Amino acid sequence: MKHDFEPKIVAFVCTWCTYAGADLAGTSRMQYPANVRVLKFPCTGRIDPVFILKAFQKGADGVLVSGCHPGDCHYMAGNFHARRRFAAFRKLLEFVGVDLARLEFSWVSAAEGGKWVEVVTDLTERIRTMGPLAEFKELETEEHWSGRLETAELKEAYNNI
Amino acid sequence: MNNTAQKHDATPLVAESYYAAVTDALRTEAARLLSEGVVTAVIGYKEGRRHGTAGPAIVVDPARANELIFSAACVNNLALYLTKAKKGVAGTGKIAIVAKGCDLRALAGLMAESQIRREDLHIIGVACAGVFGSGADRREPLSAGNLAGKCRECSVGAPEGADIVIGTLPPLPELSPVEAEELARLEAMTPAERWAFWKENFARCIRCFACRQVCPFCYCEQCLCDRNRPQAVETTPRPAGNMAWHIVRAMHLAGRCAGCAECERACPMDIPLNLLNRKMARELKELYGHEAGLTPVEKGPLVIYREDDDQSFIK
Amino acid sequence: MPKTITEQNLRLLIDSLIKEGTRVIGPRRTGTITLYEPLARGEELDLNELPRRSAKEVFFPVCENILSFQRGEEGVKVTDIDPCAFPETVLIGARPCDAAAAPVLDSVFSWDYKDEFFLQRRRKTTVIGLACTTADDACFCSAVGLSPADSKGADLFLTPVREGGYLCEALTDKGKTLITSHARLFAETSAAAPLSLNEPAGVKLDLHKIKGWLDENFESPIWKEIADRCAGCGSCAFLCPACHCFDIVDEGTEAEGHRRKFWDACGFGKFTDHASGHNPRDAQPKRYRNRIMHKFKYYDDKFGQTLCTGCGRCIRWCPVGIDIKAVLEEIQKG
Amino acid sequence: MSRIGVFICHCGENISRTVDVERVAQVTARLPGVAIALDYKYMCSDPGQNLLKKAVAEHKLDGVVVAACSPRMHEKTFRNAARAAGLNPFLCEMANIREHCSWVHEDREEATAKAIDIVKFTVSRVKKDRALAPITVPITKRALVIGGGIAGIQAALDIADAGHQVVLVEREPSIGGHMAQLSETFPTLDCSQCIMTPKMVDVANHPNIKLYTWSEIEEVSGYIGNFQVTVRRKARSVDEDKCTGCGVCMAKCPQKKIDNAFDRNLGTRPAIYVPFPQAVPNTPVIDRDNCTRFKTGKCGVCEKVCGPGAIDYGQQDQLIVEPVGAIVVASGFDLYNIGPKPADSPYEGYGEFGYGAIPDVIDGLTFERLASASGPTGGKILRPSDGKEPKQVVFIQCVGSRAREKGISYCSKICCMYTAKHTMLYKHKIHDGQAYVFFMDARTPGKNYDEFWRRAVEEEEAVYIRGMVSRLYQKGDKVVVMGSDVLVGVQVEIEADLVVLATAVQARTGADLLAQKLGISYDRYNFYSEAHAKLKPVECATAGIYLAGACQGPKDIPDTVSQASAAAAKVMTLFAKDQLEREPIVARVNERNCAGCLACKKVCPYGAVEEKEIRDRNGNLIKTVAYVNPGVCGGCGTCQATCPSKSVELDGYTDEQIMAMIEAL
Repeated sequence: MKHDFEPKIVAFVCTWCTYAGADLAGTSRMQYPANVRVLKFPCTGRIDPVFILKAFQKGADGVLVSGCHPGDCHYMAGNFHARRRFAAFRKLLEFVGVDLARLEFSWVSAAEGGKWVEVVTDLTERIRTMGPLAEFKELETEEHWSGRLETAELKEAYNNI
Repeated sequence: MNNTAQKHDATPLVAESYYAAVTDALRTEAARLLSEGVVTAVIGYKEGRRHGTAGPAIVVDPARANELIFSAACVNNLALYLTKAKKGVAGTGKIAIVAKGCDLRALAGLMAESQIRREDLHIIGVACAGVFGSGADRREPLSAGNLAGKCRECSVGAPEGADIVIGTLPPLPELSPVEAEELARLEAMTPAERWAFWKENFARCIRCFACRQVCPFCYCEQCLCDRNRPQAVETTPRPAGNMAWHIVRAMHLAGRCAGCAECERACPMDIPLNLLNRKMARELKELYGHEAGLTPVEKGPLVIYREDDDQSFIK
Repeated sequence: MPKTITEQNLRLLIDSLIKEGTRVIGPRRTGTITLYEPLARGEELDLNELPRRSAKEVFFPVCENILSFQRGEEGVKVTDIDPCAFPETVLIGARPCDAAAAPVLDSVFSWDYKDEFFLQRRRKTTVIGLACTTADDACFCSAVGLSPADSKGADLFLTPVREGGYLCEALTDKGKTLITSHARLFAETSAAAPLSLNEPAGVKLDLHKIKGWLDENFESPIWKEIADRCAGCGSCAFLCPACHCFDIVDEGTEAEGHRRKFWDACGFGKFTDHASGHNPRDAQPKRYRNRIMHKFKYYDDKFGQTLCTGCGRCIRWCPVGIDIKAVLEEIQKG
Repeated sequence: MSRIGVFICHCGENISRTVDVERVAQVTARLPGVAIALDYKYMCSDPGQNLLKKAVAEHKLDGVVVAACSPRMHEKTFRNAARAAGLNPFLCEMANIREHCSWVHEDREEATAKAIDIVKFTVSRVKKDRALAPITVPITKRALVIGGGIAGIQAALDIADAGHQVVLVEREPSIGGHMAQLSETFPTLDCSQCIMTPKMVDVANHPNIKLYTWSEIEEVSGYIGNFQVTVRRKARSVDEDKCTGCGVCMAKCPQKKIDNAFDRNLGTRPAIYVPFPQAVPNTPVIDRDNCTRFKTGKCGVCEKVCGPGAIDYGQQDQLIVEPVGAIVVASGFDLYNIGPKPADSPYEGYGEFGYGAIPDVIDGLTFERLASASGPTGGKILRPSDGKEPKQVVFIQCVGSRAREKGISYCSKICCMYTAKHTMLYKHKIHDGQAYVFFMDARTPGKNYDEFWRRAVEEEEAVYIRGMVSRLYQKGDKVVVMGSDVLVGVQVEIEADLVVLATAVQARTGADLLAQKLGISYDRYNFYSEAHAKLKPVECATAGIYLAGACQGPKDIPDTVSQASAAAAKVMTLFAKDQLEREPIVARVNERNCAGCLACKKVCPYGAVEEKEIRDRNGNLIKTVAYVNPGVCGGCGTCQATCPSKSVELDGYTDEQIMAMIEAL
């Protein structure tokens, strides 16, 4: 089925649980939307809020962060630290006006191929209905007024590149 | 300022004689500390050329202790001068520092982050009725009308844990919390409205980094935002980079910010930066019961965890 | 016969310029402050206070693209920005301290390398200056050889008159054209009484004497004394009408990006940081010294001009209360 | 400009069925920095790997992307191939276009587009990859065992038998621990002393074991393979080298009325003593708190009677530094305090059971001493108050355990079995006696355990009453037990001669302090935490430290011995190599930029971050920065995400690599 809008979704996942869970979804031949691009980290503890910000800036319409369930972290506590970090960061994003429906967090274990499919599918479908993340994309193209190119020729030249 | 408050806005919060007395005591203490060799330098305030202004002063000579003052114009958080960002300013040896209650919180935070040691400091606490707001009319004495926003909600007027506390404050009136009200106003907005609010504010940002440079906690030797390999945050003062910079700044200060609001005061573009810090402080208090205090807490809320921390936001 | 324009006609002038396709930039209230910004309507003009930032960004943007690149199937395509295409602009309401800075900057931007990004904007901009009635205790234009009534750098100069409205003095062809092409908005008068201007108080500076001292005192304990407390931000340089340092950076991804020119400040710790890790100005006093030297000695040595118009912005907004006027007075004392 | 090779696998048809691999090769070949992109049917096959190796040489590749299956499948394979071709293996990355693409998407166009994206961002990553060399750490092949109970003894003997030096540190004057106090052990009822003492003697005589009794751990520094352990040898006041263990001093000591803690204070001992006759070493220690000489300076009998002149009143505590490569923690357990709540205890206590106030209410370990042939009663079960044989004994289970309201919610695991054993021992010694047991459930998972319990109930006639006891009180010379039988639904009242409480096993008092010295983590009850509940049950999160016995949680003897041997095996595995080699995915500190806030140290789950002082050439301190010990770092990267200036970077997952991927999306 084709949709009007296919969002770009970036998933930051830990290698031990969620990446393996996504592998399991693969070996089990489960199907899910092809919108997600998975970046592998050793641990959710390694995932810096700046990466999420950067992903939004570089055109992601949705971001998923996923790792081991509490207590299952390969590194014992990385996901516990990540949990606090992201609890705080999402509040900050919300405060500057980012719709938190675009940012999903989940625990997906190596055994939860089905949950991976569900999380990715739900997020993709939700963002399909929300449409593109216009705010960051607009911001990327905006210039300070003093450096703005106002004339038609310049705009055209600019648009051509 | 709202009109109902206008009536007693101009009522002085403390008598001028209060500042004269504190200044005298401060000079005496500074001269004693320097001449007895207790400290090698005193970081305090001195008067500015213009009326109603003051700035940081580093005094090493007891004979110059009489340049020190304390007044409602002593806005700066001097903890800045003890950090790596201002390496070598105060020299070596034990340093005395003049600290208002709000500055003491920053000192406590810096101690917890291994940046300064209590035993290297002689803290001269000053009981403070508040300081002038930026852009406030300084021809009049300090009043509710020209008081800085942060001071309206101050709970640490009389510092604790200092080596000496100078001054005893008269009872101060309860003032409406304008910053908290502004925070509530923003929180009541839709995400789109908040985005518009910050976008407009950040659009003015010219990346002078005054907010960063005056922050006692921005003592990194290499700011993430000055790095170009990789470039985590665009260095150029365009709307995109500005938004990223202010988000990163707020995140890096979350759980560490002492609430001195120097960032907001220093901002020449009047961006309400302390709103971000206050928001994060409030969230961390609600989530983890953390509050910036007057005593060092070894581990801040974002370098510690509990196994049963809230995870209702995680699927 | 001198021309006048009423307050209302001044705003109509803006409206008709905009209608003609001219970009009009003037003081405008934004948030809690006033900035020079493009005006959408005449009524947006707000001349009540000195804008927080100077007018230099009309010629020297906070940030601008100078080229763009994109990697395509056939390799990398580079598109230069053509400065000739910059829009016709009228800058209205520039105070003497702002207007006077532009000709000073012409020297450096047209010296060995002709910076067309700056020069084209200068050529395409008509400056309507405004005599200043709002001096405060940070202002010191008259201490550096200007005055609230100085029309240097303006094509057309407005002086408020007691009856309301402004006396208009066309100083250049650009200014004259502006009047003649909108003649109906101007009136002729023989007896308009200019408002008394508020001359900044305080010690006059002897810039020659100051330069003399600077010539001799590259090494002096005064630099540490003044600038140890400098927090190292760029607010002084960024608010200054004459500071013109910039940096150039490539931003973007492997696939596409832009080369951008944007404001830099000598107060920043990284300003002269070398790739080797060595920094010749490794402490704030050295950086502050450079600021003073550049303004009152180097620029004078090279172009016979001073890089300061006494607007007082750096004094007003320095987070740690460094007062360039006080510093200069100190230097003047020797 | 990079020279990256992209190798796209069809995986038979597993990938090529849904992904247009030729198109992926065409598109990615044009990516900046890609020198060659080719596809092949089975990239992991020998011909496929040879293709890669050949291309590395021919095209002088400085990076390789293999677009195939999950890296969890074949990353090692291809990294080895890259190494064989002369490329650093860490410059080879996998793009997972099978599990994450061809197998989960049906639409060929979408899957192909996604595969191209995956290869694209992986290429961007490889360009920022750095060659990494494996990290090697030298290993000191000596082990420290903390605790000389059965766990420590077993671990020490196993390691020593494997030919490695062991330092065994015991806090008490003798090794033996709790097991030495037991009478007979379930489920076989063999005599504890009989199976224990030979092992103790083996320890004493083993050429590879250095035994420090009456000693404690003062400080631990270093890391896996390279610990420095400072042991405090408390002043024994007896020269171990001179003492022959003849025992004359103990016999002649005028101060004999000291409660014997080994016998649960049922008997007394002199001020110079060994805890029990079979003590190892058989060298007495002077209890300075109770010795007249030390209290008043007025005695000196032991010194006079000691033939070899071993008594040394002036002996001082000694600090000895022992370098070791691995540590086995076997510090054991304490019993729940059932008396009134001490001020400093987190637990409530059982004031309602009158322990301490009613002399004939005792705990299980005291019962062990009563039943022990070497105990204060010579193995006769006599009640403490008047020395009479108790004819009715009530045993109460789960005292402290599984009692959330008292502060402990866990099951102490051993009590069901030892109470069953107690009823049997009692029945064997007092044939006309009757044992009653109040219990919640009988938990008997273990080989021959349920059979043992059934024997107690069915053959030895112990009366098991399912229910709780609400109160105990003294009535004449009886102890009245008031409880309920929940199965029948009636109140039960028994006039007992003796009540035995099965008290909870809890962590040693001070276990947290030892953990802090060792840098290992512990749970809310102060039991030490294993690295993984299932797969790393004897390892600590801190590399090189292993757990054995009840310090990790309640355990019976068979489990304790198993775990001790497992810990020993882990130590031996470590010692099997001369150097520890590990994947170089570790964090490194940029000392120039580090501001020394030590947030990294605070979040590091491994305790791998240390403080390091940077000094100028004159020795003046410039600043203190963080240092990551590569031998200890686990490679999670939490430090880097926490560091505001990113002055600590995780090799293999640097910001540059990650940002490159995000930008390429």
